[in-house]
Amino acid sequence: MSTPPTLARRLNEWGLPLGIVGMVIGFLIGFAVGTHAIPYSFGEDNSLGSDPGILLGYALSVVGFLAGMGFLNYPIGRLLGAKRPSEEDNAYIHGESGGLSRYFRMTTDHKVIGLQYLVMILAFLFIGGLGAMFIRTELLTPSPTIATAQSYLTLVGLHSTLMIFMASAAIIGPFGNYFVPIMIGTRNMAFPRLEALTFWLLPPAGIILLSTVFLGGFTTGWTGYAPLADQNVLGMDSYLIGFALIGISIGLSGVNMIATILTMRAPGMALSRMPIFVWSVLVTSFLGALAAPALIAAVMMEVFDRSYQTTFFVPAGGGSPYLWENLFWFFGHPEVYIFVVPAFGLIMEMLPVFTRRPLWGYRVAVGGMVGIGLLSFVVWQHHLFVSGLAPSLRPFYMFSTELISVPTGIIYLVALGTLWRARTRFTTPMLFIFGFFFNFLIGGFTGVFLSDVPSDFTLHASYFVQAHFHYTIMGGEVFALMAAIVYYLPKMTGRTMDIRLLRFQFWAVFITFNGTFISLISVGILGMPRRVISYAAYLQPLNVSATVFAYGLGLSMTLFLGILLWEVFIKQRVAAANPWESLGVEWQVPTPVPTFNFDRLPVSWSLPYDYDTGKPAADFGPAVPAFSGA
Amino acid sequence: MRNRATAIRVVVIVWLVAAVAGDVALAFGPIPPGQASDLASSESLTILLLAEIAWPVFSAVLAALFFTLVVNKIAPPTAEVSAEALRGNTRAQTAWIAATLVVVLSLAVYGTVALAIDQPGAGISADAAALPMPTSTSQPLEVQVIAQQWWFTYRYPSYGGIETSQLVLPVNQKIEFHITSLDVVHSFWFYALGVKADAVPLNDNVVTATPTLTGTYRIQCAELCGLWHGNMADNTAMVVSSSDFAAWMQQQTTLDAPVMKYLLPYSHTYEPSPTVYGS
Amino acid sequence: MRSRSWILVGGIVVFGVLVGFFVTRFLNPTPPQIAASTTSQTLQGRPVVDFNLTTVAAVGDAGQGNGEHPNWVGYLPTTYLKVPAGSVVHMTIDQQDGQTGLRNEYFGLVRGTVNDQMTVDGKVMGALDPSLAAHTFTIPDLGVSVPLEGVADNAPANAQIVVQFDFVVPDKPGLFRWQCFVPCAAGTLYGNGGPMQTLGYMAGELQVG
Amino acid sequence: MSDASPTGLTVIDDAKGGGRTLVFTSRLVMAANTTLQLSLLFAFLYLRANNFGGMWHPSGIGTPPQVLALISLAFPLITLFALWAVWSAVSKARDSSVSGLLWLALFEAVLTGAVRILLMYQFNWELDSAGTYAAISTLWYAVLLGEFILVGLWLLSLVMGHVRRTDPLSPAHARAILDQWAYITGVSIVVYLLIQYVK
Repeated sequence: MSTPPTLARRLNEWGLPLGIVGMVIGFLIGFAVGTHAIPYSFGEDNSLGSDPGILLGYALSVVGFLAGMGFLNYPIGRLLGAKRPSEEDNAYIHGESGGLSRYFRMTTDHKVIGLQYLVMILAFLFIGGLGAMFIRTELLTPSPTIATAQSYLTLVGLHSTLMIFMASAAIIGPFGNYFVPIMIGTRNMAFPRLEALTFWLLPPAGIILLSTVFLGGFTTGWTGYAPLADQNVLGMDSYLIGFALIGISIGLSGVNMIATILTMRAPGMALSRMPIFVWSVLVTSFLGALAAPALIAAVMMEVFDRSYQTTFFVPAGGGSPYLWENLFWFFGHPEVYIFVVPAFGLIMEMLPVFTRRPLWGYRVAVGGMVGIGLLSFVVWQHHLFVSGLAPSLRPFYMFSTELISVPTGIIYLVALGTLWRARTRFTTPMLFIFGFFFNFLIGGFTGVFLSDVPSDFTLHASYFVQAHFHYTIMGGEVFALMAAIVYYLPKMTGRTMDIRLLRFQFWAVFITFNGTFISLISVGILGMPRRVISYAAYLQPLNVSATVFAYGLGLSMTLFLGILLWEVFIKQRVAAANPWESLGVEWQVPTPVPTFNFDRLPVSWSLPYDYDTGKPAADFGPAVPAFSGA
Repeated sequence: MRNRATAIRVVVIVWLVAAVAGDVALAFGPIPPGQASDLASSESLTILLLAEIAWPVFSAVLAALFFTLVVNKIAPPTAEVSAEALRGNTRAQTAWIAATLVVVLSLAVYGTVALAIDQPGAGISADAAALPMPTSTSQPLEVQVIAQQWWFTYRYPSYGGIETSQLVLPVNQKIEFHITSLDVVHSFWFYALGVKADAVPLNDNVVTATPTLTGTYRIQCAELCGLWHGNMADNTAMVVSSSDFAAWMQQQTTLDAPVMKYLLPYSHTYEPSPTVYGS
Repeated sequence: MRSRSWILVGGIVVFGVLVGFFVTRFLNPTPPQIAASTTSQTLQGRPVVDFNLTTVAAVGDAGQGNGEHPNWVGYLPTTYLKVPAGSVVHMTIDQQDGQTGLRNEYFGLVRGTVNDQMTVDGKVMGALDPSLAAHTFTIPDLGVSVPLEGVADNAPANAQIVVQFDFVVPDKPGLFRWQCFVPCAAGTLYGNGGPMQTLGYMAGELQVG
Repeated sequence: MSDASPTGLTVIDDAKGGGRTLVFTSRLVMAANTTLQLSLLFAFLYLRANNFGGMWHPSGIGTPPQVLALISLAFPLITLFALWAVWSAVSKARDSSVSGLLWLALFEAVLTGAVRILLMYQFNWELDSAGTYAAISTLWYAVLLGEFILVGLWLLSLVMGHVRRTDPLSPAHARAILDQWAYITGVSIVVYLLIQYVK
């Protein structure tokens, strides 16, 4: 049906530029109102502007961006009681018209959103990695060289915060959005516009965070400890608003995913037949939906402190730094499992394909992930072991923290059981999976040293901690991300990047990564605190080795990106329909996946891991009645 | 299947050798943070113990991964391969979970006991008054650490509340650090003594340690506290004999004479000024 | 195909420009550095070099502060100082700011200078009443700390207090931070944000050698 | 976007309200909201219990006027009742009374918002010396105001859709908004008790 495009559609075509215009307008309005309408401001002797002005400007800039993207058309229509969008409009918004332009506007197609996520994640990863290169260059010498004490802290804060943005969506964003609906056999997410919103909150968040450079930067790192945050210049506001946006995005996508998974599964898709990856996304979504609001509450308090001069975190004014530390880490610790649990799921999803046999201990694997999710809510105070807060509680948090290694160990048991006596296909993704297990093992064992209070008194807040969470996030999640990109690229783009060079790239990134962070583990044990620009001279050799390896790491990560771009945009080799001979539903649908995923209903019979019988997970039932737009 | 059995045997033997060798090496290697105080020695003992437990488990998992991945014949990526379908094994799972649980529980118990024995960072102190001058080395000498943006200063209530910018401690004398801050959150890290405690404004964080080795050590701030966090370090902290300590204290008293009349009376916490916002 | 590669190249170029801006304008802005003026006299067998700094309540009023924060308190002309290694620095500070008072009274003590003393309007002093202090000139790593008396509130408009002191810098070249320990940043929490945490106002670097 | 469901369930997207996904999701949102409210509750109790520097509730800082606070509870309670009536009517397909009740609910919701704005301004904006009781009260009232506004906008959209017959109210929608309104009304009652009596 070729109806002439309505005005709304024409505007929607230009969503991205309009959004940027709206962002600028919104910022100017908010800045003017906040600066002049609000009686006075904290740090008013700052000629760049006042905190209320900046904060309100950022908030309205997000609104303006979304309005320009066309997110407000639908709600305003509802408010006016207008007619619901026609089937054509819905199909159009869904990206039915096809074409590359879908990827640059608001669309409700979960597959398009998945790819948008992938691009955004890789952009964040690249920019954050560049920051890491600057940091390592600075740390070549014990005293400031390429940065000043001031810009270095902002550099560290930008690197860490941007990487947290990246990591909190790295797996669940691209692969969760793209494959969960297909895996559970539905044609769409429960709330497609909400899903689009959760993605389109990321670009403003990134821009707002980076704009701190023009406001003097912020010196608190990604933890934003108060009252230092109260003391910071305007750049702090970028951190607060950016982080709040990420928190909102995590929470909303969590709610959306849970609703989709629990209420929209295909016939026969009992919970006990859900692919393990869907289970991991479910657990992660619960973590996100239930933990992110704590962050939002903390950020609101900080915003009040900075704009209305309340004293939530100012001791002499009745507040307490511990309040921020508790609220932040109550979000912060589930957050780190938001990073890794989807990685576990993806790894266990891929293992059976390459070992050609069922997942060993499916139920216990699910139990393990659920256990991680539950435990992660009662461990947050292990970040406060040396803070002097509630010493009598430390044994409990030490115990609960160490308890998490049990469900985590289960994941390894399942992996070993699946690999046991199998004749493994050593494909490129399998290499990255191997790297994941090696790195995450080190990450886990370094964690034990930190969870034990007496040893934590030496290792806390040192580079040992920094290396520990880089082993879990970079060595764990990002390795899983790379494996998943290689594994799913044929389905997502119809292209393959599986070339011999990639195996060299794996070994390069594996060796340089471990070289870097083993050096940093030693630096931490020898007593180098985090986030310092000047350090004791005797630590220089290890820092130099870390930097040299880090350069190699940066180069090899860039190589991965280069191979990806080259293969997808320039070389464009068409991939096989099911190159890994997987039995999963996502590989049974044609490539490219139809706009509405299925034109015949999938009916699930079993877990998609029956490689002994070779029986696919789902049959395809009768054809779906045709509908407009499809 | 004979070669498989031999392979298993080889891997197990290799792992045993690696585990034992590693543990022995650990036992003889230097373990941070060293032996400069009772607290530091107990921490390095904990670290050693954890490492001794962690290394064999770590290498065992690695050996198993290596075995399953490599020793099994690796199939080419396209080969039509099949293996018997194992869907799980309750006994193996139960055993694994039980084993990990036991390890975790014993670790937690050990940590709790160690915590109970040498109270590292006993947290906020109850009493407001300063300790009396110790009459024996087993009684603690109170030393206050005042963190401010961006320098540590120290007060000795037993010596008329004198304030110095250098930390000097008598050896073999039990020290009770009282750590507080005048503005934002800092963290006082005396690496060699194994002392690390956050300095929080209007909050008195107590750590007890007995230095056992004389020498010059490094002190630094371990919590991000603003512009000069990286420079908030001092290489001149010293642990000296009690006679040298007395001499140093004498010298400081004369140096501080002009300012003594201005210092606030000693207290465990100090109001930051200005109290809140504004000039 | 070709168009795509051009898009790629264009993107890389734009990104490179942005990164260049970040590095040159933000990461390492290379501020103006003033060198000590050498003199003929010597002290303790070391060459004496002169410095003359001014502290003002708002750098903009003096018309010399960098444009970004004209109404911040600060040292003028700049806080990036350079002295030859192993010399004696003869520092003269024209203190034009009002009295704020020290947070930690201990910094009322003069330390690390020659004879542990300073000269205030000709009077030799070993310590200052903390409540009179407007700023301090403190180089922690050299143990140098000098409190600067503020002009009284009822003093005439352009009144100033001249503080003079000598201190010895090490023979080894190096970079030393120096700062003020008076909570003098109006309107910020604990008077310790803004200019206190921004290089070029109340925080600086002393380049030796 | 299609009427035909590939899953055997009714497709629920935000363009087709109703069905168990909607009700289920609105309860999920309540769960997430609960974390937010518990964080604020934690802050309230923590700051009150420690009373740092005696600055929890310094003398001279009052409490919001009792009358205003009670009115701010009465309005949402009336709305709640109206919504309950709407739900029972819709689920029993007695559509006659629905429009009137919806208008009533909307009217009261608007009044609620107005009163709550007043309530939020009970402490002057010079909060740096007003202690943390004033701070948490202001923040909590602001949060509640925001949530009342959001749910109120949703209610407005339902009313408009219903009275303009473009989108007659479905039982699921009636139930979902009833749940939401009941939840935040309950929260605001708890907050009222805390701020007026626990102090």
